Amino acid sequence: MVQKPTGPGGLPLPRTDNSVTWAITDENKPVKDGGSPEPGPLRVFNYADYIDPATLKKFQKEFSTKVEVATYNSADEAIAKLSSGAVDFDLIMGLSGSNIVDLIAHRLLAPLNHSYLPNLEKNVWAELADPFYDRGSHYTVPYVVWMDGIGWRNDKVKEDIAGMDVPWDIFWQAQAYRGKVGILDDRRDALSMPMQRDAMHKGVRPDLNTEDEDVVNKAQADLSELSGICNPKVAITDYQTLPEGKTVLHHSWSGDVLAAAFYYLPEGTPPDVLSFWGPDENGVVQNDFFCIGKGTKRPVLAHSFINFMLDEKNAYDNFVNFNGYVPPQKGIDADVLLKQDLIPKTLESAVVRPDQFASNQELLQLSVTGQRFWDDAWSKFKAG
Amino acid sequence: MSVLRNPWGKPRFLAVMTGGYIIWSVLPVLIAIGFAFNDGRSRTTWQGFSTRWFTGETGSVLHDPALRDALGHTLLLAVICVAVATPLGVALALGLQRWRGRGSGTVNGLMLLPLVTPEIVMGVALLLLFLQVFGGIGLGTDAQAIGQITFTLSYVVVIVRGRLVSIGPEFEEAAADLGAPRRDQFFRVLLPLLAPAIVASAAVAFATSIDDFVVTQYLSSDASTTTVSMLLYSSARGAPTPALNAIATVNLMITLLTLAFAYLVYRRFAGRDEATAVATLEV
Amino acid sequence: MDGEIHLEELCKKFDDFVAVDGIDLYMPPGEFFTLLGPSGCGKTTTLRMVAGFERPTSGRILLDGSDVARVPPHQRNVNTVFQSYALFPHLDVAKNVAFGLKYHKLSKDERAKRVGEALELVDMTEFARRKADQLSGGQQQRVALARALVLRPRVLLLDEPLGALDAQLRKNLQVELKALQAELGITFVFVTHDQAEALTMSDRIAVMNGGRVEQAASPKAIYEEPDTVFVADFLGVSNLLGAKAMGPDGGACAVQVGDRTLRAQQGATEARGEVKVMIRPERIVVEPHANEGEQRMPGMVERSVYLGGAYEVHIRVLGGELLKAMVPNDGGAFATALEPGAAVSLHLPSDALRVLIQTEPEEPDEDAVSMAAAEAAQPPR
Amino acid sequence: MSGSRWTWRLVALPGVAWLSVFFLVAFYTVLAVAFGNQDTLSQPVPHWNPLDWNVGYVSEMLDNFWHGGPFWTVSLRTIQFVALAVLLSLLIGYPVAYFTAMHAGRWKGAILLALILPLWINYLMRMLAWINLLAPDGVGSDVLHSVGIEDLFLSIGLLDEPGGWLNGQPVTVILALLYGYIPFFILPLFVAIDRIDRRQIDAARDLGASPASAFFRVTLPLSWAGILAGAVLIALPMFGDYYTADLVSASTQTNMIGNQIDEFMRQGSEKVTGAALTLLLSTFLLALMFYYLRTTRRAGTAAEV
Repeated sequence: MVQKPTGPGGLPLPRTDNSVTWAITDENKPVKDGGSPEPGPLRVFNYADYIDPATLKKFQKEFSTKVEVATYNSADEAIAKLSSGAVDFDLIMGLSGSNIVDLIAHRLLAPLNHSYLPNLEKNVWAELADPFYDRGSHYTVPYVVWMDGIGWRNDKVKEDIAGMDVPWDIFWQAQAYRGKVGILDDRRDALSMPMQRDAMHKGVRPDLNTEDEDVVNKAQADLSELSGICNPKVAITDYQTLPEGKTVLHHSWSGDVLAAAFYYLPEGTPPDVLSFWGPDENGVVQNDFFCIGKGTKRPVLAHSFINFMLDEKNAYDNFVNFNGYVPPQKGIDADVLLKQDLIPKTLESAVVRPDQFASNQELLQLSVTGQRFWDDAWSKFKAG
Repeated sequence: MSVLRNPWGKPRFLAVMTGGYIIWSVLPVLIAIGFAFNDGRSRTTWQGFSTRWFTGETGSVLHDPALRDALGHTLLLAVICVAVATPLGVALALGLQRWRGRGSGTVNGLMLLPLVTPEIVMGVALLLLFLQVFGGIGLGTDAQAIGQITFTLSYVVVIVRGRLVSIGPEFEEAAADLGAPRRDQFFRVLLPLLAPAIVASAAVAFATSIDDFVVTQYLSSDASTTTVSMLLYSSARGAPTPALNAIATVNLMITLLTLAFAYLVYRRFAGRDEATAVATLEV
Repeated sequence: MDGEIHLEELCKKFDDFVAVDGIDLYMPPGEFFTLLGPSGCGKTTTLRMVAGFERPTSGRILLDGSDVARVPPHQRNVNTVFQSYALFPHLDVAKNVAFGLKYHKLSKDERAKRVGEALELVDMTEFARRKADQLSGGQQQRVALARALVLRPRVLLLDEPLGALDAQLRKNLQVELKALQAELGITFVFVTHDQAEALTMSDRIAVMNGGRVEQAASPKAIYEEPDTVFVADFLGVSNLLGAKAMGPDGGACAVQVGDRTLRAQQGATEARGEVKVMIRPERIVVEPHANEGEQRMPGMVERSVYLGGAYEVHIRVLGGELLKAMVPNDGGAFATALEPGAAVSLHLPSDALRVLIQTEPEEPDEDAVSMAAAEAAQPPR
Repeated sequence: MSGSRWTWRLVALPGVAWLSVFFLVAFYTVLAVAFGNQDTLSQPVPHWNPLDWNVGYVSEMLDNFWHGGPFWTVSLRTIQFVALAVLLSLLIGYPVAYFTAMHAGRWKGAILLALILPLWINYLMRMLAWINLLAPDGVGSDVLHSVGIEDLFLSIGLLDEPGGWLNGQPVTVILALLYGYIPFFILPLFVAIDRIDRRQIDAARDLGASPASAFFRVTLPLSWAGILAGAVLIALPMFGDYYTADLVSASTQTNMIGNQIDEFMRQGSEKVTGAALTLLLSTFLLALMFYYLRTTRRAGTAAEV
């Protein structure tokens, strides 16, 4: 049997072929059944601009409580702050499978009591109601899913990107769009992009959680090559810069491009100038989850919030009115949205399908050594 | 004879250059202020005058919770910073001025160091301090206030000491000579004489706190500890609305009013030259 | 009588620098007592010790018999008029004057009355509501005086209070200040580096140098009967000649200057060996070259400076020393004939010649010397 | 003045204690972290005792420098950017300071006010102003286009494409640094020039110097301390700047040393590397500072900062 690399604190690293059940220990037990929601305020830690204020308002009204949302700008920042012990929240949202081992290792989470979460089984995609990174959903419940792809302005970029053999190649042919190209400011997403490109050329399935230093360095070299070709910005503000035309070609999260169409388009710009392409297989998909902070004093209220967000109507409203990231709900897919004329055809592929989710890969937590390869490569790329 | 002294040819060239420089340095800000009053969403195309980004129903400084809270937090930090840094700095200035002999030189150097330390170095040092040593304080408002106090303290000391030097010891001696005990020498004479400098240093501390970015950002914990500067930084790269210009404008007005007030107080009591010296102190 | 000061073995060191080097002084009550000396001589430090601003390193300060050396300034019944006046800029004139009265148990009316009297005394009543920085230098000086006097001190200390004023105002105030002291009858201790001022105002002068008192006596005695070379040199223009004393000679001292032997009746007539002989320029009589004989020396005019009422004539005598003599401008032809190169004879009357034993182990520092020289350049009044 | 010497030390104590804890101890924490280690959760484990110091991370970084690794690239770029920005500050700032001090006449007060004003405008707001102006449809872009500067920059390769000022151009970052910091350069320079006794220049002219030679032999040397003070004053914070490059460019081609530190410290999980880099930057700046102090002291003109 091959020795599997371990992650922070010697914990196992979940993979699709190595699912993990996180133990519920005696010293950290889920809240008892049958409680009623505690008085607020509910203190939530979330990505900036990642939940619809109207949804929040509705929850506050329904539960006659207050919600205080604190935000972070990157998962690294959130983990750093949470693990420092300097901050403390009832509910944490926006983190993903690539953070789960950190969260468990630092003992930041309280286990869930599913009796408060009837919507989980009722509405959520089956594979995410019992995900491999947290079997039995002991600690996490999915919020939204997305994939990495290419967002572009089809009024400015003339190439038929979706029709290319290897659409990722567009970045290496983007001389014409120099200065108006963006790469996601996230080491894992950014470095996995040239890995996917390589694999697509070779027709193989890449390991996007590789710990092979050579593969990581090759990806860095490819990415650095872009500097000379199109001098990309390294940013996660594509949901603002694409609609404004400040960038025309962006390595994007699918949700950001939908958000751009829903919310950020300047007056007079039609939504169908935005296009998105994402791979059907061997690309990056990810999902965020809700979890409950270990130190919470309002566990029932926090569960209530999760269940509220898993309600189909609430999830849908939050998705189309603001967020743009697809909730993994059985009742929501691209066809529904197209029919309701909510999104243009050009953005159809930004709505992640369950089959896509299954055949792409999640970016997952690496071992400490593996992480260092990626960190070093990233700092080298960032140094220009 | 001034023409003869001038090696650049006619001073007219210098005058044009100076005028050009001033336009270059101030005009962009004036334009940015102007766009705070734009009726449309654009920050580059003028669409008519409006105060909607200041007081409008949605997305304005007054009604957008993110903007309003950022402004509120900025002011909160500034008030804490002034309330702590001023008395602490005044005491340190007095102590340093009177404490002759061993140790005072070292302390003086220590006091000046924050003035020449790049902010990122201070930000990193304080961040690590609060993560590794003072986990109990943690990041957030307390840490931000402490960080700001640490470097505004030096400004207070420099201003108050400058005034102390120009006052000299003879007023206290005169008070003592006339029978005033220690306490009265301080409260009836020295403190009133120092008052303009204390007001000025408080204003400088206030303005410095309001405009601080790096240390405040490094020591922030979450959105509730976002200041106007942080908001400007995180939004400027994207596609913000003129509300961002509006909040920057409000910020600027608060700073300038504070400083103008301090300048007038100082000038009234301590003369124009010293007042100008204080106004340029950020150098 | 109140206001009597004894300084005993008073010393003050600042780190390694000895500012006041064990002085003994008696300042009688009700007198105008002046501490005179070049800058850095220790006079201000002495005054500040009396006021209480400096703590003596050793020695005693007896104020009416009790040692106050360790008493803080606000508990001493002495008050000071500062060199820069130190009027409180945030208070008006009346409040400045009333400042110290707060520490005396007085009714409000009494307090107002005392302030009124004090302002009247210095003729500043009409300026009561002015801020200190709206006053001229002379007015500030008066207010500072009123502020100190209103407390009815036993001793008033004045630290060069006229230093910042122009010459004319200064002269007027000298007279006023002296009159005021006479009227009040309290002890004034006055510090100055201006010998003319000291001579004009004082009842008694202590000349200080290098942290020590060189001589303490009446102005007349100080000027006419200096004990030391320094005092002689510091007060007015003096001619000091190196000489060899050969012992008493019938109430006088025979001194050899160059190849001449002169008789000197003043000073240390008992002395033998190396001494200085001093004579004031106005006591030298310049005579035609032909005059020879007792107490006379030949010389040659090097310069003649027209001073209006007199000529100051610089004459090089045999042996190389340069003497200054005053020749009255009496309209006669002799005075005008004293051009460079003219040969003359100097008459040095024996009752004007003073023998001084050179005691100073060290020369005063250069600044002090040049300052003293500058002061000395003014003829005494 | 009387009073025990301990009284004043006591009065100074709270301030001294504050600075000791939040400046000295904070800085020592950087040392302890940089010479410390990481736990299995990638969190720093500071080594407080200097005897236990682990030089691994620092030496790794130095190694990276010597062998032309990314830190070398970034440092070199940072030095270039700062040097150019300081040089441009001098070229623009000297005539302005000189005019204000020597020739402004009755306008002096007003000009001085205009020179001081930017010091008190939020730095980020001033950057925000330029971002708006330099956007492809911004007023600044139009002006630069119509006065031909855009063409000039395009032709010498400082700009990639018309209107592309915000496309990640090094020149934009340098100009933004210049814009951001030049007021801090001009003021000390103004003070230095203003302090020059005009009679000294008159004397030089009287002794036969031409206007130019009077300037180069008298005025310039006398303002040298001000130039140096201003240069140090803006160079120090520029070396730690990360926000300017990030705001006006965000390209990897313009990242400065501050961006690397920010990346490690605030974004990423490599705090130990970040601390080591901070330490190296501080050491470099401290050396710069000492060099400056030595130069000015030798010149007998310890500039007031």
